[in-house]
Amino acid sequence: MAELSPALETARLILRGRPAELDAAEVALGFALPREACRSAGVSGRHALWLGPDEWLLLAPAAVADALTAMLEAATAQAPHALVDVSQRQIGLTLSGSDVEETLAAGCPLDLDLKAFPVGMCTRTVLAKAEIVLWRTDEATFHIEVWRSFSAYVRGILEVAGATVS
Amino acid sequence: MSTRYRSASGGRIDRGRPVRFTFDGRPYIGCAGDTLASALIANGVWLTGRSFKYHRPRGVLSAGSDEPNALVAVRRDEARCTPNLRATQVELYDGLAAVSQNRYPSLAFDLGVANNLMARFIPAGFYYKTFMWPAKAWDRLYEPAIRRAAGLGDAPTAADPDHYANRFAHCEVLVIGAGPAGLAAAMAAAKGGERVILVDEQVEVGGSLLDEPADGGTTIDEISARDWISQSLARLAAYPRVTVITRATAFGYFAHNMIGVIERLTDHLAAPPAGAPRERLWQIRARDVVLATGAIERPLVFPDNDRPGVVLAGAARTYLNRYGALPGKRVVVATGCDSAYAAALDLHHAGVKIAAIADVRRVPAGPLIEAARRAGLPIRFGCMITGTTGRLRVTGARFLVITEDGRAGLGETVACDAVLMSGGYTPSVHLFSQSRGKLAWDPDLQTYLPGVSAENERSAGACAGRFDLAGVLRDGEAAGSASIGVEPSRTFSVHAMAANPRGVLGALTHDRGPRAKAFVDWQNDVTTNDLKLAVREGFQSIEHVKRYTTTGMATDQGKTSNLNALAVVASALGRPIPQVGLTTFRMPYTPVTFGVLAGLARGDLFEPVRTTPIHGWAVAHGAVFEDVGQWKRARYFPRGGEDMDAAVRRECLAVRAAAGIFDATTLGKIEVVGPDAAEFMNRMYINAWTKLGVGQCRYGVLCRDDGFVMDDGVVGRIAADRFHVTTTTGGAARVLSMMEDYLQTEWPDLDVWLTSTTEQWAVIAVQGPKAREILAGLVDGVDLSREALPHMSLTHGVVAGVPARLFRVSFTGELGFEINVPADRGAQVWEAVWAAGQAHGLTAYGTETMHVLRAEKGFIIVGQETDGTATPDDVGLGWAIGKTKRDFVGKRSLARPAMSDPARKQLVGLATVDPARILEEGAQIVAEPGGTTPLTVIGHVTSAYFSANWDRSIALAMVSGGRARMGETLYSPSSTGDVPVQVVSPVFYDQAGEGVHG
Amino acid sequence: MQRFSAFQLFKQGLAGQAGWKPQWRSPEPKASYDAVIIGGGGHGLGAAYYLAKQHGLRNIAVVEKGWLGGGNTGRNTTIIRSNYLFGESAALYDHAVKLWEGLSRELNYNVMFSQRGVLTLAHNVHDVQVLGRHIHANRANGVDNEWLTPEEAKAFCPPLNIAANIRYPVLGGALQRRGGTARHDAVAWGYARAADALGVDILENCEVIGIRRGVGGAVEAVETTRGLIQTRKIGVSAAGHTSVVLDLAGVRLPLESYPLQALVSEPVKPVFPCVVMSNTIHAYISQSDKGELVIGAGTDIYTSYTQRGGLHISQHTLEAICELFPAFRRLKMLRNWGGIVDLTPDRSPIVGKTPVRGLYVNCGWGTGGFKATPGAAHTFAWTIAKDEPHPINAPFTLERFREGRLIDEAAAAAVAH
Amino acid sequence: MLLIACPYCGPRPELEFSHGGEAHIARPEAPADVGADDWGAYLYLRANARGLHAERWRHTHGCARFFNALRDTTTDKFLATYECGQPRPHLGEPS
Ligand SMILES: Cc1cc2nc3c(=O)[nH]c(=O)nc-3n(C[C@H](O)[C@H](O)[C@H](O)COP(=O)(O)OP(=O)(O)OC[C@H]3O[C@@H](n4cnc5c(N)ncnc54)[C@H](O)[C@@H]3O)c2cc1C
Ligand SMILES: NC(=O)c1ccc[n+]([C@@H]2O[C@H](COP(=O)([O-])OP(=O)(O)OC[C@H]3O[C@@H](n4cnc5c(N)ncnc54)[C@H](O)[C@@H]3O)[C@@H](O)[C@H]2O)c1
Ligand SMILES: Cc1cc2nc3c(=O)[nH]c(=O)nc-3n(C[C@H](O)[C@H](O)[C@H](O)COP(=O)(O)O)c2cc1C
Ligand SMILES: [Zn+2]
Repeated sequence: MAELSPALETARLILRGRPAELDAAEVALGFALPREACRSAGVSGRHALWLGPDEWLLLAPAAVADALTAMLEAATAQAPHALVDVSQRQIGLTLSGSDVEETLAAGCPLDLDLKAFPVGMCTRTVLAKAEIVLWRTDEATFHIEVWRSFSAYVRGILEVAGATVS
Repeated sequence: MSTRYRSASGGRIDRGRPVRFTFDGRPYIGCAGDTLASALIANGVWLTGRSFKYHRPRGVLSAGSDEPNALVAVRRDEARCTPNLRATQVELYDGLAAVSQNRYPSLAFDLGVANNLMARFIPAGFYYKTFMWPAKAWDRLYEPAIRRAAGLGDAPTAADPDHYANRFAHCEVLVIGAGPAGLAAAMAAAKGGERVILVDEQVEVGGSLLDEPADGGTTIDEISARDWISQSLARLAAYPRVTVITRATAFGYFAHNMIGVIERLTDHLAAPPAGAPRERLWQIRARDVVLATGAIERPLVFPDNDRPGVVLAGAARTYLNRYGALPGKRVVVATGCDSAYAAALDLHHAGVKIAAIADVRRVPAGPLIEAARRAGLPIRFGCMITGTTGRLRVTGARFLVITEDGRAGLGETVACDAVLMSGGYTPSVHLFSQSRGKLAWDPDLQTYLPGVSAENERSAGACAGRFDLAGVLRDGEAAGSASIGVEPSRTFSVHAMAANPRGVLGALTHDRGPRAKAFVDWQNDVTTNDLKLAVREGFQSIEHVKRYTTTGMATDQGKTSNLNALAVVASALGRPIPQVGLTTFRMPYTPVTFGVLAGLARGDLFEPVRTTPIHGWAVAHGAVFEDVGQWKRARYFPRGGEDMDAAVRRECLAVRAAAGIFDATTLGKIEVVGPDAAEFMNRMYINAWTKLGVGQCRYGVLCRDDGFVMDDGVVGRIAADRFHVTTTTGGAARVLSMMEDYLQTEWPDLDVWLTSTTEQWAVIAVQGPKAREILAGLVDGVDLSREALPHMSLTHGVVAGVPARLFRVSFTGELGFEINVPADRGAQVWEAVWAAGQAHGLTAYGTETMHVLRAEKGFIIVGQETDGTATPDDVGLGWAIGKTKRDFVGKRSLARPAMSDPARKQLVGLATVDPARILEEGAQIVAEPGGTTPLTVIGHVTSAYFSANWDRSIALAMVSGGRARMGETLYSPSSTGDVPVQVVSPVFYDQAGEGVHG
Repeated sequence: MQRFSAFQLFKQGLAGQAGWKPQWRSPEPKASYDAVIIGGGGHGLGAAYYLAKQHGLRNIAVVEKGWLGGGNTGRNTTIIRSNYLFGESAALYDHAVKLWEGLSRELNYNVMFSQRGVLTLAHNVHDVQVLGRHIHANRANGVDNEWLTPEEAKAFCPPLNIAANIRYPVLGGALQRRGGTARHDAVAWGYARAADALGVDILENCEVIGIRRGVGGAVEAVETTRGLIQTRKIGVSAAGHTSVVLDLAGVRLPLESYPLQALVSEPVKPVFPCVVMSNTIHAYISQSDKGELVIGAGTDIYTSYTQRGGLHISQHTLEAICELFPAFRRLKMLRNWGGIVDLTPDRSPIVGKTPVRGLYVNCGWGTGGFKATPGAAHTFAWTIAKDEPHPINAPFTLERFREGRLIDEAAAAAVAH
Repeated sequence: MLLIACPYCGPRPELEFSHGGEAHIARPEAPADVGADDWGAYLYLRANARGLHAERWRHTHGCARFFNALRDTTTDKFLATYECGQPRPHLGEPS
């Protein structure tokens, strides 16, 4: 049965802007923002998740939140963009185990097969009646981001789903 | 109990494992592997139910999901009682308790049978013609009586304790039906290495091959049909990406190749594991679909064809070969097609006496008929079955030989204890048709077949009109191969006896007079006479005939009957069948449990329960909550047995006298960021934003482009290019979506981006004259003074050790602050403020007090004062409009003449002449007392409370031309008479607005 | 017209029910009619009946592209009530309820109008306020509507779950006792038979494919799949297809056509004595005389003419049904279907004249026009006959959208805080 | 449940989308100059096409973008999806 656990405390920033004007942000981040739809990129605990053609979710260790924000704001001062701290807006959950796909499939209508949803893929989607961000971090592990007031619901769904798999 | 009708050997039941069960309380014994129907037949029980209308005794007709008659309720316990189950699909388990339905007092002696005696006076649609007088008698007399007589089983009365599962699935190829066609298709598709799902509604795969006798002649690739099934399963199991699901009915074919499948998980178990889901809904999205759903045997339509013991020939063969159950000891076979001979032969070999084979065809020929002749079976050609004898079970069959020139010859009755009948097979095109594929009439086969596809789908085997086994397998191989884009490669060598697939349609000729009842739709008691009556009464469309007679509308949806009904109607109309048309196939293929469609959504998971970081504190402090959208909001905090009025009164006084603390977290928040942020705000909101300085706030109003108020909220300017926008709790998603809409599609050139921050911040409102004092000790580096942080301003700072956006705003008319802190620190800051406030009389208040306090100030609530037809001016917000702005969303609409009609409803205050009298929200307002209905209504009360601070009742109202009526006395009609009210300013408290500046 | 009665039924019973005549003729279209009604649903057939009966127009035709009642009349959940918020609406729907009360006898056709009461549930404070406003407004308009506490609601509808700890507890409900249901098919057939008896030609399988306009733009004729028909007056009651039909005359309407689904359970013995609706958690349910639970689902989110929708829409409704009536969880869905409903921006109908002379429209009934059938048809016939609005349908003009005088029944129930 | 090809994310289930009504109804540049009839038409009149229909969707629970689609309302089949701002493609209709 798939295991559900809270993810580590994380800093979260939403970075928005025209892709062509965000080179400076990449320098500050230390890696290129994923420009391909529904893909993630990252180095050393920092990740950028493509959420839309002008929207990335940046994840970083909680401790570096302020520094990262300052660095990004400084680097992008000249480029029109929006950087908004959403560290507390949502929480992270990790779901892992041999039947993660089936467990999620109780409420998520996406094709979660490894071929259709490879490691590194990320996207906003729905889990039953809640919106989530789903990010596959390895074959048998998904990282889930969910707005905090929906987290009890998402946990509830995943628990029931886990109990009804196979 | 002996099982007298069990064959000596054979079948796929486990004869070594007896299973005890009861039917209507009587104990019986069956075998593991039996269905309830096969076990009852093996016990010689044929009477299983009563029909819907005439309460005629009925027995098992079929062996599958097409069963119209044998509906039973299965009862596990008080709460687990399921009505209307088909006995042919109920798997036997130890202790199974089944009961019959729609009879009183007992199945064998049913008073409802009176309807049968009345039958000639209550034909199809009789109720449209009578019960009209006297006027009130319909509701009181006739309808209750009709309702009591109608219906089938009893609905459960206790809540269902079982759980249901859901699974979204995806595959490249979905094969529906695991008969020879489906198995062949799945094996072919599996070769592609992609995901293949094979589903079948039966307990095991094999489809019609399961009906072959174990030692019968049919072989595929030189092995018996049964071995071939096992071999095929083993082959499929070797592919890791192939999934085979049995007890799984594809019930619906939805747009874009999504198929709904119900998998039955525990109903067949004597002791289901605790907590195991009862059924699972699969929603399968397939690139390609292969339909291999087979064909359904058609009954013959002749008088008294509904007597228990009259059974479909193919079903009889199934009962014998698959379940070792004998339909009788001396049987008559009535047929219009070859396949019934197979049943006759198998039964004959099992030692059953074949009393007669009556074939309506004049000169049929073929290997099966030849074999029957060789076996010495008594065959009569050109011989109609015209009736049956017996009461609760057949005792004989009547025949009529039709002479060469078509005249009725001699009649005769043959004794028997079962009648096997077959009119041929109707391909199962249900799912194909649901997919919106176009059916085509096949004049050869006399049936509808899949024509033009609408989805990426292929039909194979009997459902496509292919009935010879070799052809069926070839069809499956071809469909499976095509689904993965390859040429078919596998060939099959088949030894089977060929059968002419043609059958007969419609009513057989008979000599029984006009009143004889030849049933077409068994369950709904529709006879040929009913269908003809409908035609006689002018119902020419088959859709009308269906609705007038209810043919095809029962729980089997006409699986066995629709084509016969069509033929009867066509012949009555004198038109060819394809010109009469078809009724629409709709989901579900077989009835689907409500619970499994509801799935996981029950109890707390019915819908998300959204709570704020302060929820736990509120619970601990006895809050009473209200639902606002999905949120739980504290409504009031009763103390020591207070009711809501008392609590609210206390909370209201406390806020104005000292201070109150309120959880405003649920308000929507949007961060509007970018160089064009102010321009964007200018275009969206009615207000002007350019001049709003950084650190300042403004009350914003948002209209739709039709000029009506949609939402409101305080907006703070955090930086030149950054606004902190708040919305109503319920409007958060709507507002963001509307903003995104304009931004993305109308003004994509603007450099501004929107991010929801509703849940980033916990919002703690501290309101009241003592608010500053309470916070003073908690802030770090923030000057809370009136000068440094005036009303409608904001600052950043640290509150209770937590970085905060601190707003100086008020929805109460008092000195007020709204502390925004990161959500996970919300509870901590709340506690700190709470603790600091205790010395100052700080009181927690909820939404109800918030509503009263704002009403005292005349502040509107969108959705309470407004209802989607109010302009800003209507609700007294005309001042907020940026007069010099060239445009904003809604501006043009506000210029329409009707928007400035002086008769528009406007927001006013109402003061009841009796200060103790509280108006009712929603109460109407009239200008003159004592009117009679319909009254000339000029307005309505939007909010009404007792104001503790003013010690009288207050109300807000929308009144036609209200602002010009100040001082007038109006009336609010109520159950106790017209309540006089005076029109006053909507601002009841602190009209000068001093309080907020405190 | 061959009278229907118990006695006739008995007499025919003795004669093998052989003497019944067609309930309406199937005439060939004439070259010209004084008025042509497009759409053989309840509204169109009703308008033809009242034109003939009350306005003396006998040379009229109803043209129907398929079979009578095959549109929304034949696929609705048959809820009838008149407790609408705005005075204009209440007047219109209550006019209908009053006609319903005598309709079976008026038509000599049992339409099985059954006043079993319609209970609308409140699940939150806002609902309570909104229903409160409805009750007051209805009473002022002389329309019955009363508040029931949860316990009273339970007594009225025993299967209802009024536990306080469910996700959306029942806080009470507004009951209109005069509300109820009627047999949908019988309404179409009854009007057809009665209209036919007055000489109205009912032309089935006759699709309008063109509208011809002559001097001054006035209508001159309709082109149909069964030939050209001259006429000076055309009344359109084509529900979901109204914008398609009016397009033929060059008239655009504020309408969008959405799929709306409904479903029935297998028939069971009587368990549900009334009609229950819940807007908040989206469910409405009653039990038909045959025993099925008749359940209305929601509209799909996109416009469509396919008469079907997504499974998730029905699921959503069944979730709510199972929460409100947990004993029904084991019952089974027997059939699910869809209709095409024509929604206006304010969810109120459009009944009256169009910019084209001689062209009248009765549409925009959306998800709730069955209940209005007799009232709408009756006032529409008046408008067609006199070329002027009936006082009751006068507010429901097309112009109201241009002017912004919406009768916004939908927004009146908007939720916000 | 429809399967809708978001121009950014590819084919995705309908549950992730919201419908945005008819496409290519541009808000007038200067509403104040628009006459009453035209403004009324802009607000309320819709083609409600039976057949090919250009409409807006938003991939709300995905990339959150609005985009346009060409769909046949008699079959619910999509002929094309395309980004906002692009002209309506001419597919399946006489040119
Ligand atoms: C699932 C569902 C549930 C509903 N539930 C309720 C409810 O509980 N209560 C309620 O009051 N209302 C309900 N409604 C709404 C109600 O059904 C309709 O408002 C009402 O039936 C409309 O009647 P009508 O006669 O105007 O339209 P219809 O019955 O649809 O008749 C219009 C007719 O016009 C014909 N037509 C169209 N185009 C042409 C053409 N070109 N030429 C010739 N003929 C044409 C159509 O074939 C159709 O028969 C529901 C609707 C649906 C779909
Ligand atoms: N007149 C005749 O001679 C005659 C008539 C009928 C069948 N047959 C024989 O039947 C065979 C036809 O094979 P076939 O594979 O086409 O059909 P089949 O009947 O063998 O298999 C169809 C399978 O589909 C399943 N099914 C049907 N609807 C379903 C649904 N909605 N969901 C899930 N499962 C569903 C059934 O349970 C069955 O197992 C041939 O061997 C042919 O000889 C012959
Ligand atoms: C109130 C009502 C009750 C119905 N009851 C049944 C029923 O008992 N059995 C059935 O098969 N269909 C029933 N139907 C559905 C019709 O069979 C049919 O689906 C509906 O009229 C739409 O037509 P269509 O499915 O042919 O498009 C009912 C429909 C309505 C409106
Ligand atoms: Zn997308």
